[in-house]
Amino acid sequence: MTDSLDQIFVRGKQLLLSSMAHAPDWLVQIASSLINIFALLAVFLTLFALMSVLERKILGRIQNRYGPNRVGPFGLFQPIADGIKMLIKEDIVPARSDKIVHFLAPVLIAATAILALGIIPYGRGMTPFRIDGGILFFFAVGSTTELAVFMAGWGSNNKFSMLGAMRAIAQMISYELPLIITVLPVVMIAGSLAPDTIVAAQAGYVFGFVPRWFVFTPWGAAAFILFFVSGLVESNRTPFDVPEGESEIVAGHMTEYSGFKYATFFMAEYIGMFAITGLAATLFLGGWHAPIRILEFIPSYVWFFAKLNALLFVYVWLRGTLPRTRVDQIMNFAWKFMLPMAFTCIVAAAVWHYTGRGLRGWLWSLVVIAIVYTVLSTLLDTQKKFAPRTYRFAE
Amino acid sequence: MTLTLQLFLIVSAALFCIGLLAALSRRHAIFILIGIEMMLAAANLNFIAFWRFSPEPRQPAGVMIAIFAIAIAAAEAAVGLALVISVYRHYRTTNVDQLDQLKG
Amino acid sequence: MSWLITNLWLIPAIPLAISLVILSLAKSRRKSAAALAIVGQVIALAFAIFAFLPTLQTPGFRAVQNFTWFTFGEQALRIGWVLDPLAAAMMMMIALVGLCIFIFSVGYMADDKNFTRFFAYLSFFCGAMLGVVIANSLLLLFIFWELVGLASYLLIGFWIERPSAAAAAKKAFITTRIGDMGFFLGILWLYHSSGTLLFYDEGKGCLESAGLAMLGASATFVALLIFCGAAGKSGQFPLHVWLPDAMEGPTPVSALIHAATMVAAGVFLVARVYPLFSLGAIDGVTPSLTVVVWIGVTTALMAALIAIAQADIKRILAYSTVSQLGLMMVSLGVGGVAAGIMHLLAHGFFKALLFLGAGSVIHGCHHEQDIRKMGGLRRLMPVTFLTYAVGMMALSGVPLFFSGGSTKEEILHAAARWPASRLPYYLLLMGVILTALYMTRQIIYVFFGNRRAGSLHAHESPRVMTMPLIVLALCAIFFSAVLTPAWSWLHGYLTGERVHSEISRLIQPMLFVSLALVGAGVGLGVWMYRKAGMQDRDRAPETDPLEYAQPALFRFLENRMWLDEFYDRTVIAFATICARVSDWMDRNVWDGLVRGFGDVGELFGIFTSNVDERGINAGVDETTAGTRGLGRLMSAAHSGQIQTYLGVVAIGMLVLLLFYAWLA
Amino acid sequence: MNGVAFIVIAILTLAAALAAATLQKLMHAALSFAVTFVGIAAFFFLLGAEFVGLVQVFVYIGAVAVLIVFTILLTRRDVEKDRGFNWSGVVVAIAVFGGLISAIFKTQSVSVAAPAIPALTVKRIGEVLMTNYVWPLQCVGLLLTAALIGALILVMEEKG
Repeated sequence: MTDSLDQIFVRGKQLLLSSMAHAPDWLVQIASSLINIFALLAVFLTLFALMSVLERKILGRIQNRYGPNRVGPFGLFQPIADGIKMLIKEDIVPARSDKIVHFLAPVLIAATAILALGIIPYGRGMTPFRIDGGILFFFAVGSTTELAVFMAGWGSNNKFSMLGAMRAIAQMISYELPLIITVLPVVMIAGSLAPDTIVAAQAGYVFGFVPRWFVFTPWGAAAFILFFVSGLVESNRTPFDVPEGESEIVAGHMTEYSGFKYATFFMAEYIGMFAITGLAATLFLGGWHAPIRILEFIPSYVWFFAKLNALLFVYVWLRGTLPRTRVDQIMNFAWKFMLPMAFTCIVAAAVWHYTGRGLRGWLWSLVVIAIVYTVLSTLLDTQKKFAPRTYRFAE
Repeated sequence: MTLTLQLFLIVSAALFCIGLLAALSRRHAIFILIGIEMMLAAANLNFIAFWRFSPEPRQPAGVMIAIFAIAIAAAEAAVGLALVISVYRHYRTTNVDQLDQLKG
Repeated sequence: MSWLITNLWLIPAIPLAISLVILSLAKSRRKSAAALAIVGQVIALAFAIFAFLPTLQTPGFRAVQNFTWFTFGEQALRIGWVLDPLAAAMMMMIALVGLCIFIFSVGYMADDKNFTRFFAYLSFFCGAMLGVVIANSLLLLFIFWELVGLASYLLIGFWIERPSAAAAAKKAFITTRIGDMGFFLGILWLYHSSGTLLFYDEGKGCLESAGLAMLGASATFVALLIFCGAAGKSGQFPLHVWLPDAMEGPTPVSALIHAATMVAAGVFLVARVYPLFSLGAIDGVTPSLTVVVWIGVTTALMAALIAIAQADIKRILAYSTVSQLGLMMVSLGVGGVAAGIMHLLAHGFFKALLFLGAGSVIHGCHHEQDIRKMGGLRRLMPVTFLTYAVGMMALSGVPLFFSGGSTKEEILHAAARWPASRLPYYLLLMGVILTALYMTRQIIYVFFGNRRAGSLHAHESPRVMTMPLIVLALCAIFFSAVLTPAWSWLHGYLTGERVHSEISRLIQPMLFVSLALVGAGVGLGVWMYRKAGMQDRDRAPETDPLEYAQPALFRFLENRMWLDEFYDRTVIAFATICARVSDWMDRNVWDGLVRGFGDVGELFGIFTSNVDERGINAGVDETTAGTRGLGRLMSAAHSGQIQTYLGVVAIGMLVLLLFYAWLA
Repeated sequence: MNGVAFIVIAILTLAAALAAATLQKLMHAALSFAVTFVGIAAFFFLLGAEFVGLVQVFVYIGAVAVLIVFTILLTRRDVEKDRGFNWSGVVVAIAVFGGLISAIFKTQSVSVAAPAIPALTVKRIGEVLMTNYVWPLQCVGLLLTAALIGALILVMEEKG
């Protein structure tokens, strides 16, 4: 019973495919991938719609006001209204802009964001595209986002857009390193780049009750935090939303976009967010594994989306509480703290592995991380708290 | 239609020649870099193709060489673009016709 | 235990390392420097005791640890260290005496600006000496030997600003170097003939039967050459001149040199390689040993005589050292190895005691060293006086109660039993008398009589200086317990043969002999110098009674038999002349020749340059002109544009391709 | 199906490459350059070298393309359109292409179908990279470091 409930979607897909049993197999391949794609889009567009309204409601609660509550029950139909508004808005394209680039940018950014979703295992046997180097695929596609952002900035020939794009790319590149390097320890320990294997490596429990998730090891915890922060930056969320900081540069690279293109950017940002959080859950929070053995009867995908939504809630929470950081602060943080700590995580993971993955390894890796952390924080602690910002211009 | 090694070689040859074209006939320094990168990529394509079609592909030598070539190409691009920028700083141009200080 | 053997090297290593540490300290870290040095010495002492214990278990205990230093060609150069009674006893003595001296010098050097450097050198010195003691390879021993030489050089010349000190340091270094020359030759010869420099190596060592057998007749020469080194270090007759001058160094250094480290090295060396000396002995007599004996006798007597006429408190002690060393050499030469070493150990204690006492006196008298300016210190510095008296007794060999006495008896025994000749024996007896005499003289001058210019404002030394004195005095007294023939345990321990001891041997003819001799010496001294220093304090240092009686003889002795002058006239003069001559040759002959060659070359140059101008240049010009034209042509193609070059490369590739296609 | 894929990818790649080589606007050229490399990555996928393909996308789209557009941005005050075009280059390129094609057609041995091989897993690549190719790997790492530092020094403004 539970098993069937768990595998219900897989079964469904098989059912659909079996209907075209006597078709050439390349057709079957295409069909199955199409099914996957449609499933993905359906789920995540819905999630996006929900998220957009929930975020506003949560922010409202944080700021001690009601969020949107007019359209539909609890304002749940708000996203539909927004969608209609966006669709019927006029699509303004600046006269002096580079039309093609300006048009391609949102398409590319949305496409890459959705592609990144493809490799995440959403449940037992529910990985849309099984690629041997799935993680690498994720980052390869993710790195394309920078190009898209740049296109947006360049295409809409506008200084705010360009500045925003520059800022965005700068911080994306800076945080891509920690993001990727914090994944390496997991890859090292799991011995594979395939998300499924990594999730499988986190199955089971220590002492029967602590799940074998990587976040419960010192290096895993550190890597998870680093990964989470970098992910925050990658998806340009507060407190790292300088690229589209309304108060500074109108809306960054999205300044010149209106109507549905703007909506596309918006969606791309959210979907990127889902992808990052999903990967975080997969890498560190044991993917679709249940936290307690008793609760394993609950279907795996439920667990996965529970974790996903928990992380998303943290995103919103941070946005509601933290002020925006300064560009130079972000950069210094990336290069002077995040990167060394990320490398430390690798070392710590190696230590953990070679001291026998047990309690001893746990302590040793904890020691390594603690030492490096204290050293770094003492070194980086400049007494001048409010340093005047030093400006540097591109020629 | 079955894929033979020949097809890949032809494609890579075409790619190589397009790269050569870009490197030879464009004036802007960046184009030269783009062309060079293309030629390198064509070479990589050849390596991979030869590996795939080799009688015993247990030893992925071609793949290895391709990986190293990519790394080296990345380094080359970084340094090359840095050069372009610094040249631009000095001469206020990236037009390689005007950069003939090496003239004998 | 085995751990101890494998890590025996720590004993010299620790002081050496610590000396380096101290050198790296700042000048102002005086306390830490002293503390470090002393701690290092304590550790060394502890190790020495640990090393000493196992040697007690079995008679003739010996443990060696050899390893290959490096290999050249097919043969490896092996070094190592050895632990046997000789080494253990020496280590104990060196570490203990060294420790006392270190502590003493904390007080003595208290107001010296190079305090830290001093302690660095001191522990360097001790470390090097300990290395000499434990070395199991003649090469390793030589290395440490030279380190000892270096340390002595540094320490004797410690007060560089004094030219005399610098001179003394140089003298010591060069003189010992003369000896070391022979030593090194000996080493080479030994390695050549026996193929190994290890002393003990499971029967293959150069001191063991196999090695000795290989050595054969050349042993004599090897032994003599090595003895040169020993003579140089421990100031035997021809090369003793540096030792008295070494007094220029600070007193603790003198103590160290004379008691524990430097001079002991020579005697120790002879004892260590004794098998080389005694190889092929006919009832204990070999040519080399005979040489040793005669040199020793000469040294002993001569030094004792000179000591009588010296005025400098430290010089007297220095000459006494020389004579004592002579004594030891004699005893080694006549076959009383154990006796010699025992005397060396005992001497280590009481000579250190005497020197430190002298140091305390000098300190008290504000660096006055002339005994004729002192006097009446008996009451002013009681502790010093008592301890010094003990030292004097021990040195002059008062039997029964003081170490030195019984060892002297042993030596006299041995000398008396020497088959070759009995002359050395009588000479030694004389030496004993003289020793007692000059020590009495010194005591009377320094401590009795009434105060004189130097000792007006004398004061007792601080506790840190007196404590070591007391310790050493106690050693000097109680050490005699193990030296008496009654309980000749140490003898057996050193020689490794079982000894039976009965109390009856305590009283024996030799005892009375030496008693008589010492009594005679002291009595003579008291009689001669009874009036010394009785004059009132204002008068200038009065003439020495002996000088009063025998002016010529006194002059002769006072000027150290004019040996230094003799060397000046002969050796050094010769060296100077050589230098002058070669200098002259340089200036005139060689220089002239070189100039001549130069002129010839110049002429040739002029000639060739003419040829160049006329003939060759013209041709060259033509060629260059042609080249330039060609270059102009070429450089036209050199447009400096990358793309052109790139295109040319591409065309070249195309050509290659076509060539290949044409071939295929 | 493979054939179809091949044709599609080939056309895409070569078209993009031509665009990159000939387009007037630098930015468009750079972007089509990126597309070219996507196509090459697709070729690698087709040839069963997934890893290399991913690395290709990762390095070229993520790093090199961005670098190029940045350079364009930083040197923008210069001609945005690239006027001059050197036709002799075209001639040379076409000649080389002809030579290569002739060579390819001359050699019969290259007209072979692909043998069936086990998929080249990332694990395998890692093993080989860490065993047979560990020294080249180190050297490349060194090279990259040197390149990084060199590039930094090159673009660093002279102070004062």
